Amino acid sequence: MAELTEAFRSALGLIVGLDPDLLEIVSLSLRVSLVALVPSMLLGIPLGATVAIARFPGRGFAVVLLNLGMALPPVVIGLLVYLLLSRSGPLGDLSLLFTPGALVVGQTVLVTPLVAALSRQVFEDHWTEYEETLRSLGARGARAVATLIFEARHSLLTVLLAGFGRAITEVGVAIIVGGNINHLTRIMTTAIALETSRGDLPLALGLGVILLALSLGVNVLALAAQQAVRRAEA
Amino acid sequence: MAELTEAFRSALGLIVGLDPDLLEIVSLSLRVSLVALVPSMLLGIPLGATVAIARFPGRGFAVVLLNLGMALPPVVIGLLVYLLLSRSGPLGDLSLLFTPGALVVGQTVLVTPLVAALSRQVFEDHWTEYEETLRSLGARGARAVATLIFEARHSLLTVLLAGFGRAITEVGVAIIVGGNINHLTRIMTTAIALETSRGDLPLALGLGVILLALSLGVNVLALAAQQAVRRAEA
Amino acid sequence: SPSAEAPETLIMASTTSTRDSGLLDDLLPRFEAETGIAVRVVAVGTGRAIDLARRGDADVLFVHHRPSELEFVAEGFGLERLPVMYNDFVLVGPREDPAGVRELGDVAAALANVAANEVPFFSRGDDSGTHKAELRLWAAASVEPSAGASGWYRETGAGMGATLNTANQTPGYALTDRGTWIAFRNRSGLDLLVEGDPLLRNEYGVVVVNPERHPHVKAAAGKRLADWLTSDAGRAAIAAYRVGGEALFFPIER
Amino acid sequence: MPRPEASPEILPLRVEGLSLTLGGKPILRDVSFELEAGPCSVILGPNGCGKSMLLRVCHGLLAPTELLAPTEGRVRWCGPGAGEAERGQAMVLQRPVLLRRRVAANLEYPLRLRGLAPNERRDRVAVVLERASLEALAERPARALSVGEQQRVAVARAWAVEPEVLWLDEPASALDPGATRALEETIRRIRASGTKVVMTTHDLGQARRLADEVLFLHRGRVLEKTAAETFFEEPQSEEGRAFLKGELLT
Amino acid sequence: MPRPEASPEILPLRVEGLSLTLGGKPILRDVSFELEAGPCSVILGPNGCGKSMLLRVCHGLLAPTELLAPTEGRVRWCGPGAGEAERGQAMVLQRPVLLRRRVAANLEYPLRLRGLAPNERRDRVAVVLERASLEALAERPARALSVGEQQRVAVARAWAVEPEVLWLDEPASALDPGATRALEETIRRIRASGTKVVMTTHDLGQARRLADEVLFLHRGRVLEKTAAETFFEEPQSEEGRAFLKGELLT
Ligand SMILES: Nc1ncnc2c1ncn2[C@@H]1O[C@H](COP(=O)(O)OP(=O)(O)OP(=O)(O)O)[C@@H](O)[C@H]1O
Ligand SMILES: Nc1ncnc2c1ncn2[C@@H]1O[C@H](COP(=O)(O)OP(=O)(O)OP(=O)(O)O)[C@@H](O)[C@H]1O
Ligand SMILES: [Mg+2]
Ligand SMILES: [Mg+2]
Repeated sequence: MAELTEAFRSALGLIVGLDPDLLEIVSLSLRVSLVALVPSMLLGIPLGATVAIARFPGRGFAVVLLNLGMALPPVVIGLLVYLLLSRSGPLGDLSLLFTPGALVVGQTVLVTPLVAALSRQVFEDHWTEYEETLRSLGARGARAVATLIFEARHSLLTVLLAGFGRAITEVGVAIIVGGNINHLTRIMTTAIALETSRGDLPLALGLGVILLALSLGVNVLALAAQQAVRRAEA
Repeated sequence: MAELTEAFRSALGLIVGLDPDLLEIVSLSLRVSLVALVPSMLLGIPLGATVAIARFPGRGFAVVLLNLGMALPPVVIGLLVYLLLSRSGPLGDLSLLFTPGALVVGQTVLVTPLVAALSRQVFEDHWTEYEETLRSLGARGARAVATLIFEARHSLLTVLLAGFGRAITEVGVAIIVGGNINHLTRIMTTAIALETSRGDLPLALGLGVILLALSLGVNVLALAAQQAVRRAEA
Repeated sequence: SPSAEAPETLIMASTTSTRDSGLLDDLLPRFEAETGIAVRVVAVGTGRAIDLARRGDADVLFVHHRPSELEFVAEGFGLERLPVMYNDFVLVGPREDPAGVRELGDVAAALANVAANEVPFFSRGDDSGTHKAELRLWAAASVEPSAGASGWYRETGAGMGATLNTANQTPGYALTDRGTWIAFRNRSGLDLLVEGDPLLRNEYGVVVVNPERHPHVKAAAGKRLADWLTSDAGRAAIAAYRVGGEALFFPIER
Repeated sequence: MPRPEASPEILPLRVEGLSLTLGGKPILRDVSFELEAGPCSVILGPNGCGKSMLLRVCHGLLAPTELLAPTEGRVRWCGPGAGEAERGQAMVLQRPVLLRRRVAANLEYPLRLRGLAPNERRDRVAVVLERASLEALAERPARALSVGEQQRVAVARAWAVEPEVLWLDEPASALDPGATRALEETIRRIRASGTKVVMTTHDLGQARRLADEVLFLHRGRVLEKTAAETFFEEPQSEEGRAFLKGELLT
Repeated sequence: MPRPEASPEILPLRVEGLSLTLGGKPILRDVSFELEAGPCSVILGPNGCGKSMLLRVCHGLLAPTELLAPTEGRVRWCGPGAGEAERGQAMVLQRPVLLRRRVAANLEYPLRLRGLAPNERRDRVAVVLERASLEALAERPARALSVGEQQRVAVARAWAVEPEVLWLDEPASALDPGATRALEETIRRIRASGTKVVMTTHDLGQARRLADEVLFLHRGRVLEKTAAETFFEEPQSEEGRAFLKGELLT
């Protein structure tokens, strides 16, 4: 597998050379995925918590639906968002299609169900412990959800990292709604797909290595932040 | 968005017509992803449990690596598996490339890190409760892991469903190592990608609807099984 | 965000072959330098590219399947189809050439040989311009290939690059446009076997999307692009574009 | 703290024909009694007789399987998993759960839920910390306290809201002798101030010291509900006698 | 059950200069003592004085921050999170954790870990269920038991392996009077059979009934280690006296 050596060499070359195109792509990837994580969290975590906590008829079905959200194919999400943002679609007037904004929308739609489904399980595990106490103290509805989010904060970090991982590695949605336009909507994964289709496997792998390094950086930062919070709390 | 109506109509048409090509694709998708889930579980869950339980130097780093596994881009995994299985690659003699076997290998490599990372969090949450008891009772190593898997079995279901979701919706790996060859390695997601590139969005969406229905079936079955076990235990 | 964009930007729906060959990266900056109009390329399959233009998500269509382009104009979605350039398709296959088609020169005969020997042939099977041209060539060879699980005729349902990757691995034959072939980097086991047959001509046309269908379309700027591509300057740039010393595309005389 | 307007009067709490079944197993069977404002009621009974479940139902954490119609509406519960307990009540669970924050923040939490202003909360927390002798622990993370310390915080948290009814499920089970004495003193003071205390304990000495009336539970049934003196002098039931002698097994 | 060959002798357990710091807070400070086979040692002290942590360190669940060299190796711990406690020991935690399975399976679990054959296990579980009067609960899911019932199961589970040393952290805190009496009886029998019992309790009556010797802990220091009689008659320390009178607060 001489390609691997070559891949690392080309990755290194790109990094050392501080290729401006590469920097542009890397920074766009990072910005889009981190920005998309915000609405995904703000929507997904309360949704997961609500389904975990609330008891209502058809709750089992809601759990199934939430889990099903994890099985939404990116290509299908991409198509739906495309139809939404297309000039002839309901949000066509926003002119978002083939812009970074479309990437953010697409990744948000992709990541929110994952965050909701995974956080539901985290909340359910914590709820068994907290339910009686919170109800007895009089915490209901949004208040109970907020408390549970705070109590489960360390476990939720993994959920967020899973969401970030899904966003940053995603390619189907990005190609359909972003269009992989050079200098505008080209991100790491679509660039990798492009090099793959060009048959330049070492370069594709090299970009993959850089993407991994990027994710590594985000993960290390997140874990360091968690450790710092833990220490401050102890 | 008249396409949505048309998409449902075309999905219905395909289902009602019991299109043999469709049946072939659906059954291959399901078989590949369910088969790939087995090694992913057998590898990912013990791995996640070990990192959650064991205390060793560099454990924090192992956690980061595990989380990083969730940020492995499918295209990169696809390329690596491709290089591995390619005729000039180390496993070339198996002649697996562009066969359903390659799909299973690719999805396994894709899903195992996700299962490992998510189950690590599940185990860590449970371990805070069980650690002292299990250590006091004398459960160490594999034994402690096995016990913890059993104790956390209900929470692990969500992890498995996340793994299944990632496998069944994945397209990047499948195209690279499977080749989307008609009647051989064409699965739901690659078929959807194909219809998309043909510009037949309603058909692509229709296939997406069928894929979702498939996942719904798997999710409902899994939840029903869980309920049955819960009832039997109570 | 849209407000931050330069006022003059065009979206061009095109095929992967033009992008992957690097031609557009060479042409469009020249156009921008001359006119101040930036062009953003969305490179997808021909079918998808036409669908994009049909919905008004692109201002200009630049693909290589003449009948579809004409139909697009006939339906009122496009203003006018201008022929821009051509290159050719080539038949590539295993270096060992088990079907013995090397230097046959006659693509129909070559395909007939492939079918007769039942050597794997990889079709894109995605209704792309290349796929449609391939079907046309099979018809010329009087072969009706059908895809079966174990058959020699295999539809990859993927882009040109992916199809070439597959052909390189298996190995097998495939039809590709010359641009993609020359730019393709992973062809260790493949050779160019048949070229030069007039049947293999591959023509590219440009169509500006009709602003009567989609009022937001930047038809004036699109028109300038179409005109530039078919102007002397544009044709000179196309003719001058080389990869590894080889010309990939040839401008069509007006 | 003025009681919130919305808080309905809880007492007297009349329970009639209450049954509770969990997992197909009858836990409480046709229980009827009335709790009046005033006396400290102590629920006694062997392990597993249903004391904790009875407190949960009365507090509103569990819905009874059956409850005779005429008194429905007096016991307010919210169905399993839904809603919250009635305002004007507070409970200390047998295994208290503290929130992952400092002790002072744990005490502040229910006050915030009841809408007290920040400075009111601060003042009240200071008072509660002092009353419960928890000043030294105020800034400690609550989850890293010893079991007994956690129990003391839980009692203080329940008490902080000045409830009309205070349900205490073995509140002294992890307390040292000094803390137990202080808690008993507190309970006496609470009762004197008009708060109704309903508690369980396995410490018969403590029961004697605190109880005004005793509910004796056995296998999910209330076998006796009498004045404390009567119960400790001459229990009415065979089981009550055996229980007092420490002879009742099961 | 024959003791496994590999099990080293634990007693006498000599601890010298043991200190424990958690989260920057000194929990145990320069503790030294020796536990011999035979007498039942009861650790007394107010909430938060470090009883549970001392038991954990001795049992091997927590690594001490410091331990004087000469005796190192006598206390065998495994570092936080690593390894398991020594064979030949068993402990009942102050808040016992049962496994999500039936009561009988909970009792069987440590036996399986010790490699007993299935029929041996079955026989021993039957014996333990009977000794602990838990037959009626054998098939119940352990997590759905009352707190007291769970504590009884935890004690039975620890006892099932017939340890050389049994560490009990307030084993009767949730037990009813009858169960408490039965547990005390059992502890006396265990001690007679040669098992070393080291326990904590907040019930001074219980301490008097069971203790042969008392370790009195205060703020992480062992202030007294004397024969039980001496401690209860005339405690050596000011704090001990206050504690016995229920006057020691903190
Ligand atoms: N993880 C921790 N970090 C910091 N301090 C801790 C931690 N765990 C326990 N402590 C403190 O250590 C001290 C001793 O705790 P321990 O549980 O041993 O007390 P104890 O004597 O058993 O009390 P109790 O009678 O309440 O059971 C307490 O003050 C407690 O707050
Ligand atoms: N979820 C459940 N499913 C089935 N049975 C349960 C469940 N929870 C509790 N029980 C049973 O209900 C009975 C009463 O439990 P409860 O906790 O009220 O007992 P208790 O009187 O408080 O005992 P203790 O003195 O041990 O605290 C017990 O036999 C217990 O095993
Ligand atoms: Mg109870
Ligand atoms: Mg303790």
